[in-house]
Amino acid sequence: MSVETPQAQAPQSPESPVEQPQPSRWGGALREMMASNATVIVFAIVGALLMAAVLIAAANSEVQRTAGYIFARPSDFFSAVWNSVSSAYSSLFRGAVYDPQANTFARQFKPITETLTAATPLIFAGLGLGVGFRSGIFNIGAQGQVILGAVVSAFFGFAFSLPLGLHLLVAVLGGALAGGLWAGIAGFLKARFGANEVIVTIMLNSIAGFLMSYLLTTQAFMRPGSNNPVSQRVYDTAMFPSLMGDNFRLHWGFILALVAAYGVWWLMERSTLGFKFRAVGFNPDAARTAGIKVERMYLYVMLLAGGLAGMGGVSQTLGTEGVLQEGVAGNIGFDAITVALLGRSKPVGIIGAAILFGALRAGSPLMQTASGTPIDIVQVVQALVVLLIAAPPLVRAIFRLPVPVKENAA
Amino acid sequence: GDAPETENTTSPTNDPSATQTTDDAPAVDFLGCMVSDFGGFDDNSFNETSYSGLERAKSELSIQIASAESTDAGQYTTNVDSMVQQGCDLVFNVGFNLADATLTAAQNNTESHFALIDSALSDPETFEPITLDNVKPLLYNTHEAAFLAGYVAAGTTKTGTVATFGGQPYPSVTIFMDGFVDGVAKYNEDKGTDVKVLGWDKEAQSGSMTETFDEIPKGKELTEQFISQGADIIMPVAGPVGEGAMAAAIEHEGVYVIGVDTDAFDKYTQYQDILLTSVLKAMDLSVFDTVRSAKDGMWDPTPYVGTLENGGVGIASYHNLEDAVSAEVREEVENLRAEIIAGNLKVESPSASPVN
Amino acid sequence: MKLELRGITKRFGNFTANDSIDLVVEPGQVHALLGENGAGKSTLMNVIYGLYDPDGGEILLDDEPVNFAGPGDAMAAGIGMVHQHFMLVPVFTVAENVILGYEPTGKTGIINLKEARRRVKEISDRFGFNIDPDAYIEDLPVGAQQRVEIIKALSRDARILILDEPTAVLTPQETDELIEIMRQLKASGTSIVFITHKLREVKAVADKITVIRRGKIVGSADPTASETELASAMVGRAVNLGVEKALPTLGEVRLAVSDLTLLSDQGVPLLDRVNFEVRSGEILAVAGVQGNGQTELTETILGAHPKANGSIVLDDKELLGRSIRQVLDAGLGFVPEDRSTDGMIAEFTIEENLILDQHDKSPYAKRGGLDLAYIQKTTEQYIEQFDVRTQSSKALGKQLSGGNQQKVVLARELSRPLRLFIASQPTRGLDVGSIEFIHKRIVQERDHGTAVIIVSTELDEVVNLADRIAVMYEGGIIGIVPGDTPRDVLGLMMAGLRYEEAQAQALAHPTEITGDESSDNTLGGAL
Amino acid sequence: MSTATALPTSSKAYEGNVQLPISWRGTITYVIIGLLSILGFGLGSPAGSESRFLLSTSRDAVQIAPLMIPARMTAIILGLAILALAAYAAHNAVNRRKAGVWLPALVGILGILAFLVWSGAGKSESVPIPLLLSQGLVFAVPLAFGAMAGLINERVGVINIAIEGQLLAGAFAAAVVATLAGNAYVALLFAPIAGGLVAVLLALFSIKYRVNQIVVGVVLNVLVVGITSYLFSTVLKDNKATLNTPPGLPRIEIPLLADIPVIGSVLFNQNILVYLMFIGVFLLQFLLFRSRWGLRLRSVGEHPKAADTVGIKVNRTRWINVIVGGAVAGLGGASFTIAAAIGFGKDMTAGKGYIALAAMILGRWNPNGALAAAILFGFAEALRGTLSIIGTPVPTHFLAMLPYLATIFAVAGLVGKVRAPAAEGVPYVK
Ligand SMILES: Nc1ncnc2c1ncn2[C@@H]1O[C@H](COP(=O)(O)OP(=O)(O)OP(=O)(O)O)[C@@H](O)[C@H]1O
Ligand SMILES: Nc1ncnc2c1ncn2[C@@H]1O[C@H](COP(=O)(O)OP(=O)(O)OP(=O)(O)O)[C@@H](O)[C@H]1O
Ligand SMILES: [Mg+2]
Ligand SMILES: [Mg+2]
Repeated sequence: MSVETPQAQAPQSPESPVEQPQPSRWGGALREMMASNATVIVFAIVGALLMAAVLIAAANSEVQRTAGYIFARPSDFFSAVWNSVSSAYSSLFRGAVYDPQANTFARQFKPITETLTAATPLIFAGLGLGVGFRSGIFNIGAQGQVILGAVVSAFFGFAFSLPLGLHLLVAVLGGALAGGLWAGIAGFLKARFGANEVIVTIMLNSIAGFLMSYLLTTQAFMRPGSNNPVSQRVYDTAMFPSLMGDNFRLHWGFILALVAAYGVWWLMERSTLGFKFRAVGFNPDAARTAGIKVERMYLYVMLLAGGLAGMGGVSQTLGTEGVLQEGVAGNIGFDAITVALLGRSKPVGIIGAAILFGALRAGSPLMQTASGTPIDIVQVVQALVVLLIAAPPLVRAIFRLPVPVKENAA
Repeated sequence: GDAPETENTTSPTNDPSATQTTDDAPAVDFLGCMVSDFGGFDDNSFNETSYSGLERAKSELSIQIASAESTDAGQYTTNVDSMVQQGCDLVFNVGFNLADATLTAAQNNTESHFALIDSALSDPETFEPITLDNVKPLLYNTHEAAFLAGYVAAGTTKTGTVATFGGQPYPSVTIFMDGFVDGVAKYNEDKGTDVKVLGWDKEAQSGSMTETFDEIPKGKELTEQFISQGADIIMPVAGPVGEGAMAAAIEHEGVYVIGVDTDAFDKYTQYQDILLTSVLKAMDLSVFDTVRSAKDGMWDPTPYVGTLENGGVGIASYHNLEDAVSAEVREEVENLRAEIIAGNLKVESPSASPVN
Repeated sequence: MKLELRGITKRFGNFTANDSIDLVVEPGQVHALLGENGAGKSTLMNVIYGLYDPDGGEILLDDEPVNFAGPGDAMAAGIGMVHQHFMLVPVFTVAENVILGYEPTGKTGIINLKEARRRVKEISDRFGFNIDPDAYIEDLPVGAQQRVEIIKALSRDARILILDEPTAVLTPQETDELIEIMRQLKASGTSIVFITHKLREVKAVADKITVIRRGKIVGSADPTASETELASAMVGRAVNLGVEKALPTLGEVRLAVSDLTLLSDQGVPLLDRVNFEVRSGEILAVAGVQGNGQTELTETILGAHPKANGSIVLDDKELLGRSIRQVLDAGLGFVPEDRSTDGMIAEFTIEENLILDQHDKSPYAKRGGLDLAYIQKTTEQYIEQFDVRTQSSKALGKQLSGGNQQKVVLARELSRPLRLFIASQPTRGLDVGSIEFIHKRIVQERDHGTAVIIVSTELDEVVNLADRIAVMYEGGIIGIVPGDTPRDVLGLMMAGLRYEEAQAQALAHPTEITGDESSDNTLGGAL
Repeated sequence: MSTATALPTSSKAYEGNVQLPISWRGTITYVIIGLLSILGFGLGSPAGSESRFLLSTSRDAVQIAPLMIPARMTAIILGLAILALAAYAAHNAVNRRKAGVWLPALVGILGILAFLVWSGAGKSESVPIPLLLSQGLVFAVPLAFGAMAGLINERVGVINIAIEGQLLAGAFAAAVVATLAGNAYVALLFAPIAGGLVAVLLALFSIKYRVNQIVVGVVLNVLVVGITSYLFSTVLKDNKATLNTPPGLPRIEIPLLADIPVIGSVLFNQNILVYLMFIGVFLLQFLLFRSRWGLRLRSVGEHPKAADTVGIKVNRTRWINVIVGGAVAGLGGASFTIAAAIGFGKDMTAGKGYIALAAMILGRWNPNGALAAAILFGFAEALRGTLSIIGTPVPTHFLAMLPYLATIFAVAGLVGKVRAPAAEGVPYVK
């Protein structure tokens, strides 16, 4: 399977010549702003929220009830629609960014930290996938790698007592290594036998899930005296320190994710190894002719990608949750595919996309509970947001935004 | 008619589903909430049954309700927390998976009340059972009821082989299977028969699992395999996947299915002729009762344990298959029930909660 | 059919590729289009063929204005086109490619393969092509693929045939055959637009010549004009069509290849006991019809076929069994045959392409990181030195024209001290100006004492550059002959004859173009 | 490295003394399997124990008595047969010949038989051979349809990650329509429409708006799960009897053929979807390579520009076939519900779309190959059920890994490098 080369479609606006006839300075500036990427993203989110509003309203029982006599008293209907939509979105905002209704200052700002907390594993896993995509490897296996990272880091976290600092280090490295080796299986099979990494990683995802379920039924993982498939709590010495005090769940894993993003940026843009990765990703034939060992690069890329995805699991067990249980990896590995591709496989883009996903995730409980929007509709809203952000031409068409100069050259 | 709108913006009354109450009874100022585990409220199993208890409380006690479904483990904490933020008077958390989240939330919000379904609290460090004044565990000796079902199955099988399978090897699943196996063993012991149970080995705590609660056809395929091994009564403990077992059974003459959690007879109308009985786990009842006491100001954190005695667990009637079960077996089941209630007969399962 | 263009303009963004072009192709005329790389020839043809919408102007067929929504319309109107970059599906058979788009089917939609084969055979026989309808395109040598393209166009009864650089990949014999076909078509009334960079061919077949530069028509010429005149009209300056080179100063034996054998996965020999030596300061040209082992020979020396047998000794060091990395480090400079797949990375910038095989070596890299400032500085030097036409060193490889891409590859490979330099098809598809430059650089490298191997199907190039010529046939070297061996002898050797036989036969039947030792190949000729 | 060079046209006999190295990979694998059969399965079975093999199901017209097989001896004989095949493979290798796929297939079958003999050794439960085969087919149905959908799409140049969503939409539509109509066959018309609707979105975003096709696919899956789950919770759950109690597709017994012992009922007493799967696969295989539709479709997926230059409308071809693919997947989705009269359940496809994708690749983008891969997967799945019932010391989670491990083994050991359609995933821009 070939992945669209991310660089090829990256916007190339900076050097666009300004030979356009300029009606007025302000008109030109406005036009330029409306054509910019940031504007498109804003409009994409607005557009998605508008579309989703229809669903939210339709799912609302009050709206359904008033629709029954819409012709008799349309105002009831419209106010019901307005109520349902505005309460859904205000609660999404309150859950993901800032909650003016909360009673303490810390509580008011907690939502944005929750967003960042939820974004952390996505940044890690997205970075891993991004490295793979840019190196021509379509790794669908982040989910399995996240699971392995979670399993091993949690195990190191509760099975051993080690001094503060060292314990965290060992557990983190253990998790990253486990994710890396798990991905390394696919890398090795691809390098050695030419086995398609898409199949192998899909299969390894399922196998990792079963492996975790199995381990959670063993005495080594379960809590003494309990039969529940929930592991013991990770010792505090192995937990990421909280970033903003005990009232917030945001932990140092987030900072580590940002550091990893910088590291990946440096690796891919500045280092000789990253140069090799990119060369292999764009054109393995030319890379081989230039003396780069392509197969070995596949292995390295998978080890690295798996290590990063494994860190996604680590940040769950050693940062956010503190235990290993079914579903601790959630959907991180699959969401990360979208995060990585939405972020065009570049670290900054991945951080942005991960925060978007984090916000949608952090906002969804309040959206469910405070506005009664079913969780399934919340998922649909998320899907719409992603689709529209990924389709700037559609957004431009809907909102009649100007097309940037470069694009009509195609 | 129109429902009166409360103009209170700080309380969660802008929640339309919460404010919407029956026309004749004004809403009571009590907010009952529930957080599901990752199965969601449509799991055909404990989440769903528990939620129906809350819904009943809404309609019969006129309380307001709110709920949050979790789609994965990462949402337990946030969902419970967001319930607390909503000002819930009582939060039900469904399933052992939410035990940690419940403990943390309860310790941080001592004024809020919680109920934890299917699990007790234990100290995460020392693993000792602990109790909190604001958490009420709701537990079920499901194995007692499953024991009776196993006995019925053993007494009814014509082939001498019965079977059970689970969705995942969780304690809340295997507790059914343990009881079932013991029930059959009891029958064999009493009658000197050799009825065999396929699909679960209680000693080894291992057996047949579909490994999914979603993929219904898997239940059908596994059941066909049991049938080909001679089984004629099957108890699936796999949520929606149980429907697959019924779909397989109905294709074979004389093969029956035993439902779990609630009376399958009411839910699966097209399979009423092959539903032998159901192992009931009345979470709806205990949820409803817990809400009622709490609403009436009689909060009591003592763990509730559903037993045959208090009707928290039980087996359903045989409905259309009354005749398939011999009168003798029916009577013996009643006796066994009495013995268990009286404490003369101990039914055990490693998956039973350590509280009792 | 008569084709007329009036004021055709085509823009890509702000760039005008065709600027008000007027052109008339009379029925039964062979109209040659000349122009340097990137002049806008292919663009113009794509406009005629309906692939591009023109931004201005109109197209007339037999004096009727036409409007094509797509190539389907153009084909229906009787226009056929052989594209510069083959438009063949590699995993299809010849027959499938030929019928694609107008398949012979019954009501069921099932393809009548017999009819499909018949169509191929009919044209193939008419022009003596010898093409197997059931062969897969990817298995065919490029010359055969070219013929498939022509069959494709002709099988639809094209009245106007556009041939965009059809000879770039053909051997001299094949070119002769193609020119003969063009004559036949012309005789039957087909109009032909013929694009090529090889002036010799233009003179041999064209009735009229139009020269395009930077998207505009800059003039027309008669076939009688000299090649030098045509060349300078194309490029806009005087061009030296020959190669200025002194006698070689031969040094020690640099490269010794002995008994080199390579088997395919099926056990068929791709290289069959190849033996030769190259000395320092010498250019050995390897000639041969494509598919006779030249590619494998260069790739094996590079280290891409570790399973080969025999020995490759460079400076007393055995290369066989070493990795490509090690071979490059031993002092090999390598220009691969296909620059777009093997030579450069289209999505990399010029800077990145220029350090492709040296990126982790000292001046470019420090402690695992790239020294970007240094890389940019050197790249700019090379752009200057090799006259790469680009706006910036940060331009992507794919934004360069073919000639400029080739210059980047050469700049990279020649930018370090070499012991051996191997270049395959170094000037394929390039205009005369670029060829002149590249040849000069290769000779310079030889004069620095490097051993040089040039692989080319272009006999002009072989003859111009070579000190000695090795002719390959069916995986082996059929003879190593002096650099001044006549073209027709080489051509015959490429068909499998030994040197003596070839000499004898060449005397008996001189061929047309290949034998035409054009006199106006003046050294340093200026207008 | 380019491999453009064609083999020399004349097949000149090669007289050199260099030979290709001998490839021992196959031989070694077979020897290992053979030894495993003898030492592991043969000597691993208790001495004197027997395995009980069922050769007919209760439904079969011809009832064959269960076969009691002396476990140890049978496994050893099977192992020896595998070793003999290994010797044959070695002979081939030395002569640098390649045997067809039948060799690994046969070794695989013999190895699995030895394994089954060992698993059933000394157990009172039996190994139900026809049931295993027939369930393998049933499990394969959605996978095969999904894989066909995937390969129609990818062969036309559009990556279809949304198979999962299309299956789910098909399952949903089939359940509801069959219930409403009281007839499962009617649902066979509507399930493809549901799948096709999902495909319309895929086409719109990936062809028209050129969104990364993988993003679209993944997101569409989320969308379909969300919408069907929402409808399930709000509408279907409370109206199960009227909306979600689909009748099943009856078994259609093909006279005479269905009476063939052992495989008769496996192949010829199934519901129409199983037959449609076979017909669909063979028809698609034929049409893809022999019809105008197939030729154009493949040309667009391999070299869209070349297709464009001969007047084929690239994007229109893509639109049509993306929707056709979606419809095929939708039809396959119907098997989740109406094949067995099962009501729709949330997320009931449980990742089968991704497995279908893997089957497609494993089958090298060929319908026949994809079907074989789907059956392999289905059989492994069915086998898992039997093993869990017979009782093995292997924990159930590891049994559950069986189909996935088998697939990895197949792709690494048997298939190796595969080539995707060249233009897949790349939007066509003139
Ligand atoms: N798709 C495109 N997008 C942008 N610019 C293009 C595109 N195609 C061609 N051009 C521009 O049009 C010019 C003419 O290109 P064209 O391919 O017609 O040259 P040519 O004369 O055929 O060259 P050559 O002799 O090398 O084949 C190029 O210089 C290039 O800048
Ligand atoms: N996408 C593009 N954007 C900007 N400039 C381009 C682009 N494509 C081509 N060019 C410019 O077009 C010119 C020539 O491109 P073109 O593709 O015509 O090459 P060419 O000479 O035809 O190559 P070839 O010999 O391989 O046919 C170059 O000057 C290059 O800078
Ligand atoms: Mg051109
Ligand atoms: Mg060109």
